Amino acid sequence: MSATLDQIQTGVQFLSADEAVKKIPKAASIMVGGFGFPGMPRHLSRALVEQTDIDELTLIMNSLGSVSTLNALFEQNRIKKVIGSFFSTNKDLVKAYREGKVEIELLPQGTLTEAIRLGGAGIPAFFTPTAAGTDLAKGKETRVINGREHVLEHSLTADVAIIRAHKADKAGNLVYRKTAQNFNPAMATAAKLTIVEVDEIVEIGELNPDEIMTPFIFVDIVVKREEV
Amino acid sequence: MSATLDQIQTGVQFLSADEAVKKIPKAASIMVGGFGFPGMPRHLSRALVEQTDIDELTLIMNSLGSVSTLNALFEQNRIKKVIGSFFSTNKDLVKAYREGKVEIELLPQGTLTEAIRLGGAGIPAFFTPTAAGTDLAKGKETRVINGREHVLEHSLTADVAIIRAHKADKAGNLVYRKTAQNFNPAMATAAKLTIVEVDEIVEIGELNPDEIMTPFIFVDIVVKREEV
Amino acid sequence: MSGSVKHYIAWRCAQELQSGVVNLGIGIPTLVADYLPKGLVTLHSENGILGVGPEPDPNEFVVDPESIELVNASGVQPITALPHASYFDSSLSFTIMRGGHLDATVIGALQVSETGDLASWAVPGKDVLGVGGAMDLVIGAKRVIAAMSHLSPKGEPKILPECTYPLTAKNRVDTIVTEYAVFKFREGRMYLVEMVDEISLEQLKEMTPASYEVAEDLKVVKRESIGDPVLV
Amino acid sequence: MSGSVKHYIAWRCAQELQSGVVNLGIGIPTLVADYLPKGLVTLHSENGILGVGPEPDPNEFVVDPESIELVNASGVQPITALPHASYFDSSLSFTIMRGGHLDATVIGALQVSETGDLASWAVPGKDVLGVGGAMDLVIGAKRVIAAMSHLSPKGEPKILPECTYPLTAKNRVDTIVTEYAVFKFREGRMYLVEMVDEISLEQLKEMTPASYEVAEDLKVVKRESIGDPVLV
Repeated sequence: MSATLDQIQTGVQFLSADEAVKKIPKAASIMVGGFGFPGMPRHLSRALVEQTDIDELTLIMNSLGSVSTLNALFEQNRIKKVIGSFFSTNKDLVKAYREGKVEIELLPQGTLTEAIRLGGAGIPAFFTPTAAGTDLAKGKETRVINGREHVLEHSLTADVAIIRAHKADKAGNLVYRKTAQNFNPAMATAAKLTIVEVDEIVEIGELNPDEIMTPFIFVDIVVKREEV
Repeated sequence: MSATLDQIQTGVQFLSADEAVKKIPKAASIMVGGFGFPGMPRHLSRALVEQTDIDELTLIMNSLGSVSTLNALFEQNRIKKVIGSFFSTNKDLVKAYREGKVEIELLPQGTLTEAIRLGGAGIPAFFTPTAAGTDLAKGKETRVINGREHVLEHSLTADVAIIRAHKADKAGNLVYRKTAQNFNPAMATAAKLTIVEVDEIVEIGELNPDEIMTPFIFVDIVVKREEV
Repeated sequence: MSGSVKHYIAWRCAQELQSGVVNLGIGIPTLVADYLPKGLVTLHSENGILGVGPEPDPNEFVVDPESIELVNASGVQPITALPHASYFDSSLSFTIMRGGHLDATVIGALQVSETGDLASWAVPGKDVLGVGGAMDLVIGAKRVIAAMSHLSPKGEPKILPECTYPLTAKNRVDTIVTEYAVFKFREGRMYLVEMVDEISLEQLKEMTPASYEVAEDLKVVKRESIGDPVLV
Repeated sequence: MSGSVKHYIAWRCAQELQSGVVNLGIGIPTLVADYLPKGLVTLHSENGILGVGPEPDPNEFVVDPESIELVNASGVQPITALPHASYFDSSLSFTIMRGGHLDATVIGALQVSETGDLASWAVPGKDVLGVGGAMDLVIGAKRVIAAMSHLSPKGEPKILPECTYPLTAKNRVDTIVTEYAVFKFREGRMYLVEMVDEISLEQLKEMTPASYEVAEDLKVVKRESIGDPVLV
C-alpha cells in the first residue's frame, strides 16, 4: 500500500457546475451550505436555477436571505418544502408560503446543525433541551432527563448536498476558512451525493493533513468556481 | 472591543502538573484522553499517580494499555469504576475487576466517543444502531427507527478531563497533531474542569485561527510537559 | 425608544459582564459590545467565531457576497477577528451554546414572565418563519440577560405574570435590564435590584404586572446619558 | 493455521476490494493491505486517519511512548501516512464508520450465522472487558467481509445456523472468506460462490452446518500458495 502520488485515485470527480447539477435527481432533498454570504455555494446555486427540469425539491438550509441566488427557485415554483431555522426576511419565500405553494419546517438552528451532523454519523434521533416547552416542540415526543424536559428530534440526511469550501486537493479533501465553514462540513457527511464548489484546486500533498476539515470520503464531485 | 494583544485575558490558567492535579476533587469522574500512546496525557497521569489523596475515582477513557502510567492507580486501589471500550489486555485492571475492586462499564468505541461529544454539546441521550441485538444492549431501551433497531445511549460528562494537545497559545486555544487528536477534543468539551498538557506554549496570534481545534472556552488549565 | 435609552440599556447590561465569553443577540444587545471592558470579555457569534472584533471601516471594506468570509450572525455584516480568535463549524458553535459553555448571553425580549420565561421570537397570529439560534442560546448560556424596553411601542407591559407570546424557553432568564429597572431571578423568585430615580416604586409597579419582591439592597440610580461611545 | 493459509485468505479478501475506502480489523485482515491495488483503495483507521501507509522501517524508527503521534488502531504500532491522508478526531472517525461511509471492512470472525450475524469479540463464560470499535465498523460499513479460518483451532465449525457466541451485530455480514470457500449473502440468503478444488461439496457441507445454497455460477479454484508478498 505504499502508493505514490500518481497512483492515488479516490473516485472524486472534477466537473463543471452545469455537469454537476445534472446529477441531481428530480424531487431530490438538497442540503445547501452557508450562513448568510460566507460558505454559500452561489456558483452551484446559479447552475441549479438554470437547470429548470429539476423540480419538486426539498431544501435543507439554515436560512434563505432575500438576495439569495436560490430565490429564483420559488418564482419558478420548483420548491416543495424547506427545512431550516430562519426564513422570515425572505419575501419570495414568505409569499410562496402564504399562497400554500411551499411547506416550511422550522427547527432551532442548533437542532438543525446537530440533526445534520448526526444524520451523517448514522445516529437517527436525539433528545435536546432546546425548544422544550415552546411551540416548536408541539407534537414532538418529550422526556424528562436529568430533571429537565427534552424534545426528541430526528436527524436529517439528504439525497444531495451542495456546499462550498475554500480549497480542494485532487483527492477531494477540503479546507474552509473563517466563518465560511458553518453548515458545510456537517452537510458533506449527510448526503448521498456531495457536490462542493471551491475557490482553488491544489495538488495532492499541498494541504496539511492536520488541517483538512472534510476528508475526501465525504466528497463526490468538486467544481471550481468561475469568476462572476 | 478592539482589544490589543496585551489586554486579552481569557482566565485560562498556566500551572505545573502538580498544581493542576491538586484541583481534582476526591471521588471525581475523570475523562482521560488518548488512543494507545498518541494523545495520552502521560505527564498529568504521572502527577495524578503521585497525588495519592485523590481516590474513589471513576475513569472514562477508551482503553488502558498494559504499559499505561495510570496502572499504578489500580495497585493503589484508587479506582472505583472505569467506563470505556477496551480493557481486556490490561492485567492489573483485569485482576482488580476479578477481585471485585473495580466496576467496568463497557461501551462500543463509537458510542463512547459520541456520548462524550454529545455530553459536551448538552444533548443527554441518543439512539444508535451500534450494539443493537448484542449483549452490550442488554437492559437498555431499544426502538425501531427507519426500520432498524436502535439502542438508547446516555451521554457522558465528567468532573475533570485530563487531555493532551500539541500546542496551546497563551489564551488557551489548542491544536493537535496526527492521530494524537482522538478523544481529546471531545473530552475538552465534556468536563467541568479541563486540564491539558502540551508540548509547547506559544504567543497569542501564533496559531492560525482556522487551525485551532479546541477554542479556549473549553480549557481551564494548561500544563507544559517536562522532559522525562 | 430613543438612541440614548438603547445605549443606556446596553451600557447597563455591560456592567453585568466583566469577564468570560458572551454571545450578544441582535438589536440592543449588539450595542453592548461597545461598553465591555477591553480584552476581558470575549464575544462568540453562532456562525462560527470566538473572538469577534469590531466592524471594519465601511469606507475601506466593500462587501462582495461572492468572496466575503468573515461576518457576524446576521450573515452579511462584516466583522474583524481579535488576535485570540478561532473559527469553527456550526456543530461546535452550538456545542458552545447548548452545552452550557457561554458565561452569558444578552438577548432582546418581547416579554419576560415572573418565572423567567422568555418570549423573543414570535408574535401571536403572525406567520412564524424564523427562530434562528435564540432557543439554543437561551437554553444553554449560564446567564441569560434580557435587554429590553420596559414597555412595548404601544405602551403595553412586557414583564408579566405569564408570557402571552410564544416562548423561546422556560425559566431561563437570569437578569432583566430595562431603561427603568434591573430585575434578577434568585431561586425562582424575581427581585427588583435597581431602578432609576426618575420614577417611584408605585409607577414601576404599574408598568410591571409581574409579581416581584424588592431586594433588600435595592439601588436607586441616576440614569446617565450614555450617547454613542467613542470607538477606539 | 499456517502463515500461507492466512495469506491466502487475506489475498482472497483483497480480490473483493478494487476501489474505495476500507477499514481492516486486526488479525488476518491486517494482512489484506499487502494485496490491495496500489493507490486505488484507501485505508481508514478508527484512531483518526484516512490514508494509512505502510509501517515505517523498524530499523529506522524507535517508538517513544512520550512523543509518538502516528499509529494504527492498535494504539502502539507506528505507521506512515500516504500523500492524500487526513487526520481527525474520534467523533469524525466514527461518523465515517457508523454513518455508512466506508465501502467495506474486513474483520476477523469467531462465528458467522446463515443470516449474516457476526460473533467476533467475546467467548461465552469469559470476562468481557473489551469490544473496541468492532460493533461500529460492522453496523456501518457498506460491505462486511468476514475473514476467518473455516474451522476453529479445535476443529469446530464456525459458519453456523446460529451463532452461539455473543454477537457483534445481526445480519450485517456480506461475504465470508475462508481457506476453503467464499460465501455471499444475497437478499438474506447465504450462497456458496467459490470453493477450492482440494475438497468436495460434501466435505465442505460437513464443515459448514449453516444452510446455504450453491450459487449457479459457483467457481472452483485452485488455492494458490501466496507466501509473504514482496513489499515495494
